[in-house]
Amino acid sequence: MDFNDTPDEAAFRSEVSQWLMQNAPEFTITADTKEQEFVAKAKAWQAKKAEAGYAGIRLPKDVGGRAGSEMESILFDTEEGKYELPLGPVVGIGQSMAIPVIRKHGTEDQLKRFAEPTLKGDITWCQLFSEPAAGSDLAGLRTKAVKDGDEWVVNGQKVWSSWAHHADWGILLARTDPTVAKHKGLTFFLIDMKSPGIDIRPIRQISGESDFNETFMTDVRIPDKYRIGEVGEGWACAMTVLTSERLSSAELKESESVDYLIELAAQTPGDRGTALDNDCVRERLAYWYSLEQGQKNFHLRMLTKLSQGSGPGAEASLLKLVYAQRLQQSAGFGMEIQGLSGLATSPSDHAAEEMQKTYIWSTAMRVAGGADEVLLNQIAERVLGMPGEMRGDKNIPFNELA
Amino acid sequence: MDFNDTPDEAAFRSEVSQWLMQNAPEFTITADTKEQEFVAKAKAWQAKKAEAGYAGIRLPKDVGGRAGSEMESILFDTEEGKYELPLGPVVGIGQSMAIPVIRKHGTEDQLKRFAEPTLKGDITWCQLFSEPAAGSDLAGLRTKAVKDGDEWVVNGQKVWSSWAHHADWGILLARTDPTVAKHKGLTFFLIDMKSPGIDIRPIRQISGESDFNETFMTDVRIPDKYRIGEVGEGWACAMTVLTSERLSSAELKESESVDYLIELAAQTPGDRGTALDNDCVRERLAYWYSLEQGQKNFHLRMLTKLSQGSGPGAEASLLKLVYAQRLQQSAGFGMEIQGLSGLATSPSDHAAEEMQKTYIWSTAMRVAGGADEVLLNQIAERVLGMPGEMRGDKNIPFNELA
Amino acid sequence: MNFDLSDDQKMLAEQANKLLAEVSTPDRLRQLIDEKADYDQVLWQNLAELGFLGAAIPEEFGGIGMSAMELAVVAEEVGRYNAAIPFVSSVVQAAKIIELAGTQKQKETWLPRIASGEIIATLSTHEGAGDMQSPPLPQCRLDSNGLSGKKLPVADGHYAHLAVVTCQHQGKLALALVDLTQDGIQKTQLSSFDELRPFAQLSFDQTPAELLELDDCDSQQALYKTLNYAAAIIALEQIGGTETCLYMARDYSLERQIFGRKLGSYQAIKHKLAQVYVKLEIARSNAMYATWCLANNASDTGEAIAVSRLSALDAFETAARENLQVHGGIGYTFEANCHFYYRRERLLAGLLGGKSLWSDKLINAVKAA
Amino acid sequence: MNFDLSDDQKMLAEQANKLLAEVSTPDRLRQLIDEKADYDQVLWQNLAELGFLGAAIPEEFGGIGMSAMELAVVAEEVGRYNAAIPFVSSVVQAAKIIELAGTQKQKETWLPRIASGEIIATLSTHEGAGDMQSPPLPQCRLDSNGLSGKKLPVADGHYAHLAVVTCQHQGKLALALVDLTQDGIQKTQLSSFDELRPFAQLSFDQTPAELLELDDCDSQQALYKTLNYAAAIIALEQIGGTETCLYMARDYSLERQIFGRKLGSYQAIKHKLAQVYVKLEIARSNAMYATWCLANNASDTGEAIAVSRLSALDAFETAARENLQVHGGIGYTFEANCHFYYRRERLLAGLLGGKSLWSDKLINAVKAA
Repeated sequence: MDFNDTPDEAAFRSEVSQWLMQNAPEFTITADTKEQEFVAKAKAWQAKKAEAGYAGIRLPKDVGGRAGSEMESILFDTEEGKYELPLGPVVGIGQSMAIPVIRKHGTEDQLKRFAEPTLKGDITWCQLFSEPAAGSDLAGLRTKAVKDGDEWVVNGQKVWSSWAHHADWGILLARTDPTVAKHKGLTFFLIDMKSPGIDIRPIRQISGESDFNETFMTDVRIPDKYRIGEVGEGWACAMTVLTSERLSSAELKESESVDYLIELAAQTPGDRGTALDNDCVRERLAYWYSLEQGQKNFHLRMLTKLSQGSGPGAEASLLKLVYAQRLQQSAGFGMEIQGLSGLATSPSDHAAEEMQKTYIWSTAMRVAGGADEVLLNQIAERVLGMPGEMRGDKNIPFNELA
Repeated sequence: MDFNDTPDEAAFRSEVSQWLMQNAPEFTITADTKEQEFVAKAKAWQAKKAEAGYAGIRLPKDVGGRAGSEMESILFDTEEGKYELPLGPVVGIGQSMAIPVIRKHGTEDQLKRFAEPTLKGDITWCQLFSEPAAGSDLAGLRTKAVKDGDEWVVNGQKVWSSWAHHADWGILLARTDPTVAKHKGLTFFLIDMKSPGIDIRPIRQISGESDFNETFMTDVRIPDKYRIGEVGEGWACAMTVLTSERLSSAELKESESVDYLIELAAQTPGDRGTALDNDCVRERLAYWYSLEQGQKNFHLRMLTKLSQGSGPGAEASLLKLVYAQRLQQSAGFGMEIQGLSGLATSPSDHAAEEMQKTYIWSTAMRVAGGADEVLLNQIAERVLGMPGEMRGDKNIPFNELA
Repeated sequence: MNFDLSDDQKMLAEQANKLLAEVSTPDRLRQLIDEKADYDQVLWQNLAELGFLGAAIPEEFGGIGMSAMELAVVAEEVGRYNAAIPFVSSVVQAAKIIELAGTQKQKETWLPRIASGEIIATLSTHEGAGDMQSPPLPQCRLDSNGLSGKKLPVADGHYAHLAVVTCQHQGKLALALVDLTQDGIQKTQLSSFDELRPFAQLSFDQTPAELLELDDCDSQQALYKTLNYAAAIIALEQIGGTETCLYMARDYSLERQIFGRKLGSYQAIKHKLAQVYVKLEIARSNAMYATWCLANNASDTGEAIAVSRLSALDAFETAARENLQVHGGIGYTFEANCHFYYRRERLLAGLLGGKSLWSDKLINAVKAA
Repeated sequence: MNFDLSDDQKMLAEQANKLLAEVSTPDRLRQLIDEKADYDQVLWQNLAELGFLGAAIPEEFGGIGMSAMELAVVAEEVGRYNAAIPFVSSVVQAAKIIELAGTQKQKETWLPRIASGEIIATLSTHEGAGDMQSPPLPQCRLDSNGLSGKKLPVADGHYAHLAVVTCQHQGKLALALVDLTQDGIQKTQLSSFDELRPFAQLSFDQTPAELLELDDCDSQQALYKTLNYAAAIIALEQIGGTETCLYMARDYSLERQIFGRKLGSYQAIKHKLAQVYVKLEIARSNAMYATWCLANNASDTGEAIAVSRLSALDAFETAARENLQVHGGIGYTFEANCHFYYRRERLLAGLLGGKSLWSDKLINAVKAA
């Protein structure tokens, strides 16, 4: 066990750190950066990284990658995280979902077509998986794709596609055979988001924002060459996407950290001086701090495993579980210690507003990418080897389900 | 809503209170009272109450009761609770389980035979329900009773029969037909605990005590006249017993109360003076105090319902649920605030020892009379109307179950 | 002993329920948010007409003169439908403190107009961040030149007609009665987490105001009693909200299919909601007892109210959060109804101080008993 | 970066595991309780022979000179099998404080004998009830007449050969080294909640004792460092216990049938154990980091240890309780194995102070950083 860099790691870190110091500042963003500017900067930053060979560190060179090690990729992310850069879904979905699934299940032609422009930020992606009646139970989705000559005709409705209105392409999971059991009748496609028949409507969220969308598809045609994997192999492709998503959710916004809350408590008046002088405030913050550190340290353990060549298993589920629950509790508490001022804020009270936003956002986090309850099931079943839930849909053709 | 007594209630309370003042003191016990003395006093106190007409307040006069109201019974219990009297299972099982089940499911002869001597403390009872492989799943019990002429021959093993070694009679649930579904093949009996073939062995508990027993029955013969209800009606009889048990578990030992813990914290040194000056200690104790008060107030609501003639429903499950969980948490915490002295005690440190006993005892409370998880299921299903668990044993004959 | 509402109280609940169910629908709430309305004037008018606003105001001052228990019954329905009205500000807090600390003339002047809904009043005690058992003496000051200083957040402050404001006067805590309709008061609306309950910052500068004082009235005591009274009433509002969340989640879980089964057939969901039910019934039992104590001046009223508030805080917090969780993604949309309660829960928790503060009050009360 | 044990450390764990699994069986633990044994002498002897007792004692003082990480590896196995040995007293606490605060001569005299198991030593800091961050100056006093006063509870105090005792000396906190084999010390065994870890009260009356002091040693600092060191090591003992509880409950739930299904197929049980697993892995990650910090003198060692202790406390508390719960009635019998851990968990929580105390330490460390 050694948390210090090896000489090689130290050299790479220093190289990256210098490059970032020279290049990152002009791309940084603030809380006030508007959406259009964010997207433009995100693409430009991606292009910059690609140019310098940092865009796809683990990808092979022939698709524009660096053919570097897992540890190099980790080091780069760590150093990059020190700047407020326009990361996130705009370019992230392409890198962390689209390319991995194309690499694993697609053809070499498909990889050539999409990998490099994605790494350069020329193509951005959105994810078209969830549907109104298929969230945790993703395989229950109803969007259908019917073969018509060399094309597929897609009809259906997707939901929660973040940034779909800015995306060039989408990764789509659709049902191609309703006569077999629900997991077996799915196929995976790449879909051009500018295709006729696609209608993207923003969802009004409880946060007041609308960065998620509903995507309606009416007779949208997809050439068969954009099918990924075999017909009926869609579920396996989706699993590849979800697995590579799992480890990437450990990045925290600064205002989501317990440090931020400790600072806030230290500045809020309380009976003993400041709120942080209250023993109970201390005890709660300390507990959440220990969870946050645990999450970070567990993440490092997973990265060590990754760098040793073994992929993240179901145990990685605990990262989001711990994070999302803690976030809701600590943000709710952060509002509480400020009293009524935590709820009715002056325009200048940035901290109170951040706490409120986090408290709302945490509800999405407890559901997105596996609800708390789904993650606990995964841990119980796949890590502890306990029995699966009794199901009402096992081995029943999709079109015969109630 | 009125928490004050009506004139009638006040008159009855005053009568009871005077009678208790004159009679109760000579029967009171202390923590040092030995088992034999406890049993003797319990019986004598029961006789005293019976003599004065307070033993079976709600029971009709012809079986030795008072034919009083539910509210009178409640008032008596409240006043009686102000003295440290030898109550509990020794005489309690007879009053709160045996008589109700005989009254509801038995014959008039059976009631005459047992009600009065039970009320007078001449007959004491134990409960023979649970088995090693049938706890929460009581209907899975294996003790069998086979008809032989006018008698039943019983073979099997019961467990957790408290005070069985002092009991004259037992209430027994046994399987009389293994060829039907498990709830349907059970019959209810009264069993003379002095019968040949009964072997009572104390269970060594984690508390170091042995007040529970295993009861082995080998070819024990029970005359058919001691069968309660019809053959196959045993499950309904057992439900009668368990329902009348449910409301009676709300009595707290003084050392189990949060008041006791508040007192203890106020006497334990702490960084700010005493442990009670720590905000977090205050917040936890206040929370548990609010649960304890809620439990008391909910109990009063149930009693109001009872006195209005509607029996306690599944919602009464919450009483024990709240109590047992709180007890484990608060006792564990009570040990913690004392530091190491809460764990290694001088003979004189009564409070620390009580805390330890409670911490052990709470584990039994979280399981006995419906485990936490079973109670939550009951509330979800019977109060909230949510679906039952999927079962592997529904409508399958007992002898065909895996 | 009888731990049950009277028939009259049950009838009152039914009436209030009927009105609120009809007027304060989720779509109405969405409309009010979109219109950035200060409050639901239609509902307020209806409540006034049926006499609900003056339920607990003495008859001699234009009210119906019922007890805290009846007001609590109405509060539960307000909570159940997440009504967008200045109920707590005007008829709970302001009316109570004027009743407790006002002179006969002040009461005669203002209480009838509060009871009739003609004016909306509010009580303002905050001067910025913090959740304290013993806040320092207010910076706001009343002297011969009038009232000067800043109060924030003030519930309904930018449109209310009247405010009772905590301030210092001759070096001691005092209560000032200010007509908010006069010129010269600077009102800035704040950004409110509960989109249906607005707050403002009020700045006074030598604003004419009068002291609220009966001859022998101790402002500290009147304030303490008013906040306790409000806590008891608000507990029922919290309980109403809790019950809505519980059954909203239950109903959704019985509709939604997942992996070929009802969502509500999963034990995780069953136990989650059973636990909310337990918290709800504990809170309800404690709240009923506390309001009875309040209405009957019982000796353990202070303790009972603290107990009631702690369990109501606990119940509504869990219910509001887990209701959203049970709804999954759909709960995150403005079209679903979970968010109203998710926001209101925090508001009612922040309004009178959180767990820490009330735990302190409770332990002090138990120790003093 | 490499967040994994080295091959050597893994081998060490395997060796310790093998020995403890063989010797410290549940039946052996029951036997020790019935015999009211002070500790498991056979196991202690075996551990000594394999060099485990001196694992972290410097080579020049008869140990193997490995780091805190290796001692933690052994501690995890001690916790896993709930071993009945004075491991924490002698080789963690006493050895460490002598190493930190003793003179060369004191170290030469005592450390080799602790490392070899020849003597058992203990550290005594308590004088009655309370769980304090800043306890008052001890009543126990060392002056030219010797050591006088009472210490309780003292782990293993009635049979240990040597104690390091906190006391006051010239009005300041000091550490006294006392040979417990001498006459005139009154030893009373206390009633211990953990039946496998005994405690005593020791009364000194002008008992000959020597100060533990390097020239420039600050007793407060040495004590602080020793308790932090012990917290880091004990975290692994707690983690070992947690893991045993988790898998004991899991295995039982897969055996036990209830309502025609495996107990472990119920979601309530699955989620309960999944939550224990989460707490276990959080605690393990934090503990590994903390021991690494300790072994490498990292600047955030204090913070990392507080974090580690808080999550180990949380994990073991939940695991010990819910293991009993999953076992139902059978868990309440002496024949089952749940109770060993249910008792040990409380002991390890009480030994170095609970959540409140370590939360305080953590927040102070974070603020200072």
